[in-house]
Amino acid sequence: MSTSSSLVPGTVLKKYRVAIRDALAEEMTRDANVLLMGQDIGISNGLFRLTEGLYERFGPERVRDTPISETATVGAAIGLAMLGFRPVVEIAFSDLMLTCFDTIVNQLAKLRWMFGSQCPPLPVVIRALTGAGLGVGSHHSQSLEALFAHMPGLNVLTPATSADAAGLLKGAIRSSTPTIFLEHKMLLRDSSPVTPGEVRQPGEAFLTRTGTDLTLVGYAYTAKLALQSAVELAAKGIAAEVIDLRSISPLDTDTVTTSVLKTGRLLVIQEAYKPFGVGAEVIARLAAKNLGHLKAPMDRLAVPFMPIPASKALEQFYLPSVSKVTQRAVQMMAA
Amino acid sequence: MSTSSSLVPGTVLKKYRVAIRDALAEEMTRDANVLLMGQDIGISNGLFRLTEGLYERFGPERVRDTPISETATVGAAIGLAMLGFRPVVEIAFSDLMLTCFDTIVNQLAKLRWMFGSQCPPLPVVIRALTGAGLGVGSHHSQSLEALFAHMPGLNVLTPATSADAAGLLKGAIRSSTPTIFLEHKMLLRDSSPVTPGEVRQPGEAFLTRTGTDLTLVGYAYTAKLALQSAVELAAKGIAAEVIDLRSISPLDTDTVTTSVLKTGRLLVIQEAYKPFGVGAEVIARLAAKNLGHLKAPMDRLAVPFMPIPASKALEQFYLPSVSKVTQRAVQMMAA
Amino acid sequence: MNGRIVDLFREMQRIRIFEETVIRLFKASEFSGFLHTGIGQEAIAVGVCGSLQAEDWLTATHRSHGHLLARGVPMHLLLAEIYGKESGLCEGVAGHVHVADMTRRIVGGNGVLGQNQPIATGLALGLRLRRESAVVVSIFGDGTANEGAVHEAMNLAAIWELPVLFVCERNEFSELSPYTSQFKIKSVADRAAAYGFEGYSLEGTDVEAVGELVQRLTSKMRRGGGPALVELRVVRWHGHYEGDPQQYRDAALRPSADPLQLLTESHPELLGQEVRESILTHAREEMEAAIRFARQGSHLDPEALFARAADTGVPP
Amino acid sequence: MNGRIVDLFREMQRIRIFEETVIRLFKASEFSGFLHTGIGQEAIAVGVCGSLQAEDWLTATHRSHGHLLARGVPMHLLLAEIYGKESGLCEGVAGHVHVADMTRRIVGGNGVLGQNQPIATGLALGLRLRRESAVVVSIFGDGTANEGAVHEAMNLAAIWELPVLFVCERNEFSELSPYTSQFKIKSVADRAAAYGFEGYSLEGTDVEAVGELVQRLTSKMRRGGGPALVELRVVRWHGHYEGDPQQYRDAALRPSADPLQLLTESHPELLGQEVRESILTHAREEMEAAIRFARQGSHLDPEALFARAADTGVPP
Ligand SMILES: Cc1ncc(C[n+]2csc(CCOP(=O)(O)OP(=O)(O)O)c2C)c(N)n1
Ligand SMILES: Cc1ncc(C[n+]2csc(CCOP(=O)(O)OP(=O)(O)O)c2C)c(N)n1
Ligand SMILES: [Mg+2]
Ligand SMILES: [Mg+2]
Repeated sequence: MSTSSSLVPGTVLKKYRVAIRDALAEEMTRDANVLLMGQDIGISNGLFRLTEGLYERFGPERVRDTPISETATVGAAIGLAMLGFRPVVEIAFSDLMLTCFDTIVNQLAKLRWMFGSQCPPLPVVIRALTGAGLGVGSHHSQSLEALFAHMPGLNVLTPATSADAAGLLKGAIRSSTPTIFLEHKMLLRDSSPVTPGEVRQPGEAFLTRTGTDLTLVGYAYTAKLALQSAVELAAKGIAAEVIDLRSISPLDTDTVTTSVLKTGRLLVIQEAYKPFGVGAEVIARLAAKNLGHLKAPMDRLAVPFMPIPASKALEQFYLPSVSKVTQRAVQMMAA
Repeated sequence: MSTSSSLVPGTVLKKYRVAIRDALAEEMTRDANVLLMGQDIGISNGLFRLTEGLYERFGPERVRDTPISETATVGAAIGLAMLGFRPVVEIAFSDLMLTCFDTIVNQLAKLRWMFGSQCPPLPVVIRALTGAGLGVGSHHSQSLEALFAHMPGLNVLTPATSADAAGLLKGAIRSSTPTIFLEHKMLLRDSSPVTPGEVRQPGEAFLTRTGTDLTLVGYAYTAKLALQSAVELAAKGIAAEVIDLRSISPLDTDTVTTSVLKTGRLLVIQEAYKPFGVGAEVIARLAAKNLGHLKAPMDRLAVPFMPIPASKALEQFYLPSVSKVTQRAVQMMAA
Repeated sequence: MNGRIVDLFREMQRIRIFEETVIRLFKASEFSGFLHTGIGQEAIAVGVCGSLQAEDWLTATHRSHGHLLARGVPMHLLLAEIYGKESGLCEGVAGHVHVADMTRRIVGGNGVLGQNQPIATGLALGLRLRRESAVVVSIFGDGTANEGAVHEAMNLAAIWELPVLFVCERNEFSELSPYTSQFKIKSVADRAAAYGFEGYSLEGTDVEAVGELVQRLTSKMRRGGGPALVELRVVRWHGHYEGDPQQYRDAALRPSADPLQLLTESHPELLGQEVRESILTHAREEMEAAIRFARQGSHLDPEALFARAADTGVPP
Repeated sequence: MNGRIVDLFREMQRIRIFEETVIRLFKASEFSGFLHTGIGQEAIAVGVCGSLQAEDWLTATHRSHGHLLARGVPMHLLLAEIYGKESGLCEGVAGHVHVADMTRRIVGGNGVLGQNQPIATGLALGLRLRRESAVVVSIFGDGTANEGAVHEAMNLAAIWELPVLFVCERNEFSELSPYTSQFKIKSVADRAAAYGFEGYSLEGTDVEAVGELVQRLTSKMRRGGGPALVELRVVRWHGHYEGDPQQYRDAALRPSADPLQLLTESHPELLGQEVRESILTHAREEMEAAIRFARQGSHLDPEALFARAADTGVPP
């Protein structure tokens, strides 16, 4: 998430949006079985321009516009995968994945397990825009990763940087596990360094800042918030360690455990609804370990348990923010 | 869950299945706005005979067969509720609710919040059969309460006894909050006492057995397992306290906290997939409190993270059982 | 009857002014979010909604300003909602895409395409169970017709013989894709026969013809008839959302005729310049007042969201 | 040609014996779960599946024994799956409702009605992208036609001109409800026109007629044609599941004619008593061997489930 101009050699600065587009292009070039499907992703480049230029480059057979039929689209991707294709489906808002939820979690996620090895892997990737911040209300702003991560058979990825957007997407396309790939709307224009060609595997959290006083855990947009809050906290003399989960399923809590053993304090920040969410799972996993005495109870910062209001002012009130993270961290230090 | 014949005066022994049917009948008699909708619930009495006799009693307008169109059915229930009706929808297998998941969690759960007080309450109850044990495989056996409980705007209830099946269902029908009411297939024939006419509210866990050594938390079928295990444990000299959550949203963790403060050990038992499930939420809530030193890490017993196998032998291996609970409890005591 | 023509013109003019103005305000960043307008599609809104009775129900779309205004919603309440203000129809909580006015029996837009059609069938069933003669009009775009939910709703309406008029606002685009990429059939009205009711297809620029058809079909329903489907054909004037570069747009597909001009041409005697100017002036005045109202209002006290949640049964 | 008639009879007889036998075994509690049989519907299974090529794909239903057997699945592998044994097609993990045999290009049943039709369109798209001339046959029950997923799939197949033959196995019941409670239209085949392809309705008891129609339609598809829909009409012989008391059943709705008897009557010269008895004996022998095989097999080692999960990419 750094916008520093002192780039590590061999890396290039890229917008998150462009990193995704380029990763798609690279995988399509590498493997003729990769193809894209989604509403208006062809000549129109997608609602958020995430497939810009790909239609011209790869043509209508591999960059395929679909009608407003999410169930049929994801189902068709399953059929294609059965024949050896690697379909990448774009759904412009992750909220809309609930219209084809059965197809994702009962079909895509389960069929190979049910049929056994007679069925090839079903390497479908479903890319969807996640998160709030645009003032577009309750049906276009949700963070639904926990719904997918609760169900077996899917990887669920939530990149916060361009490198993860590119690397994890490439990994997902090559993986034999179906993947839900959630791209945060408010990160699309962020620039950060990418190592061209790099492929990243799911299931590894990333320590984005070291510290000794408390551990802040985020993912997607809240990974950015956590890092920004750590800067504020440093100014207050609090050394926060920050972890970007990156992958919600599989979920790497070892990295979190190591950190909390050091800091003795854990705050998980999520933009999603709090109950049964990522924070709950992280904390339950840590609670099951013998972590000894913690300096403060492990806790979660999330949105109020209600839908997302459309009004920009209300949305800002509703969402986690740097200052809310900082405030809560300060409270935890005082506890 | 007791089948004891020494009934408390004023209670009657009823099968869980019959308790549900009778509660429906009572509410329909009390309030002409209550009506039932679902596949084959009319003259056929429902696939599990849960509406037996209601069609003859209340006629086709109030006991309405629907086509195989779950989305339209739940959507229609929303429209009816907008006009003041109190529709109770039956979906024979909770797994199939994923075909109308958007309608439930984006529409039913949210619309009144989005529109505000100009919109009347939408007191739709969706009853669905939950749980495994019949050997009917990955698409007809899941426990999906966490998916609904993660989303704001719904009560999610999981009765384990006839009294809760009846009382909570009556409460749900009268409530202004939409409710997901999950009836466990393996409890349908269990008989236990019911106080006629009793209405129960969501959000209260129930202490079903007192003990001092460890707290077993279950709900629906696992509440029964926990109680049975407590008997086994007592024979081994371990005094387990048992809590039946009954309500997953709202979730009463105060009762659990009080118990764990006493016992120092917590095991949450769920038939659902483990990550992001009920155990995670219960433990995360307790972890956020200052419970002091626990005698053992709080933990969860759930199914392996994979779909449910059809073969009866594999299903038994897969599911939680009394002996698995007992074994884990013994381990926790030794830890 | 003559008054009716002037009324139709007035309502279309109100919508036109409203859409032109919100576009300008949006460009000036007076509010955020997406903006979908129905500019050029005024004859559908007015022809359909103008033919309804107060006791009828309407489900609208994500492009619903026209539907709401034509059903009698004052501009200021709608605009305040778009501005996200407490004084808006839904106190700024629902927003532009989902705005509803249930006091006027408008279920409103829906952020999830296709989800309003099942709700419409439930409303219609409820009306029948209450032995009321009101009807439900359920509007959806051409692209939305391919959602599974629409299919299920149409079949339900058919088998239960419910008074639902399904209105397909066919503007030749589904977001950024043309009709021909979404359909093999010539007309969405051909879908009706798949359920056993009647389908009609009509130019959506002739407000009188639209109104007459809707009148005829709804009065059959009021007497106990079942559903019908009407496709109303226009060609979208602007982009899917305001700001849409529309590079996908085939230049040969010209925006459809201006319904205000068409009505003026058919009734020059009733819609002389003076009449039109007076209507325009009134519309502008309503609009100006609406802008003042919307700007002036404040946002809902965020704490009130919790009260709303408790009130609407969202558990803590 | 003459051989073909005998083949058709033989395949139907295999299915009949299989269904009769599993019903008996189910009543004897040899296996658990639900049991849906297609007894009486053999002409659909054999007419449709018998007309396919090895390279074609099939998606079946929750009532799929006939479909699988007619596509060449040996009885013992299917029965072992129903018994939940490791030697079954899916090692007992999928079970009766979901059984698949992808080595024979059968995606199998699906526990969620309507979900196989979208998958069928994807298979068909893949075949076209690979420039193969194979086709996909996607069978579903009449009740299933009202799922939204089926609608979306049919439209997708239409607009992309995919080689999918949608086969509606109309047996007059959707679980415990009659066709008339689910449809206002006379024939499910009427749905085809809603997407822009052709629909056909035919008695599902005449195996030769079914086969001829399927042959004709699939050969058009092999040459680049788009989808078609065929409704095949029978009347369910047994309950929805074995043990169904069927108190809902209108006594006037008699089970449809026996397709084995019909074929025998049309070809007495080819299907004399001796021929039929020999076929029956062979079918019984295959069945007996299948029972021994299924009984003898053991359950998958439960620990192998974890290996399966890892292998199929289910994360831990
Ligand atoms: C289920 C669903 N899929 C996709 C979208 C994104 N989306 C919003 S409007 C729109 C286009 C709708 O086209 P149409 O129904 O023709 O209505 P129009 O915009 O032309 O009025 C799309 C695809 C959505 N909101 N919901
Ligand atoms: C989405 C969904 N809804 C409901 C069910 C329950 N169910 C299983 S089979 C069946 C009846 C299907 O009827 P039809 O499609 O006519 O097939 P048939 O059983 O007659 O062969 C139903 C309702 C299901 N499995 N999936
Ligand atoms: Mg359109
Ligand atoms: Mg049927």
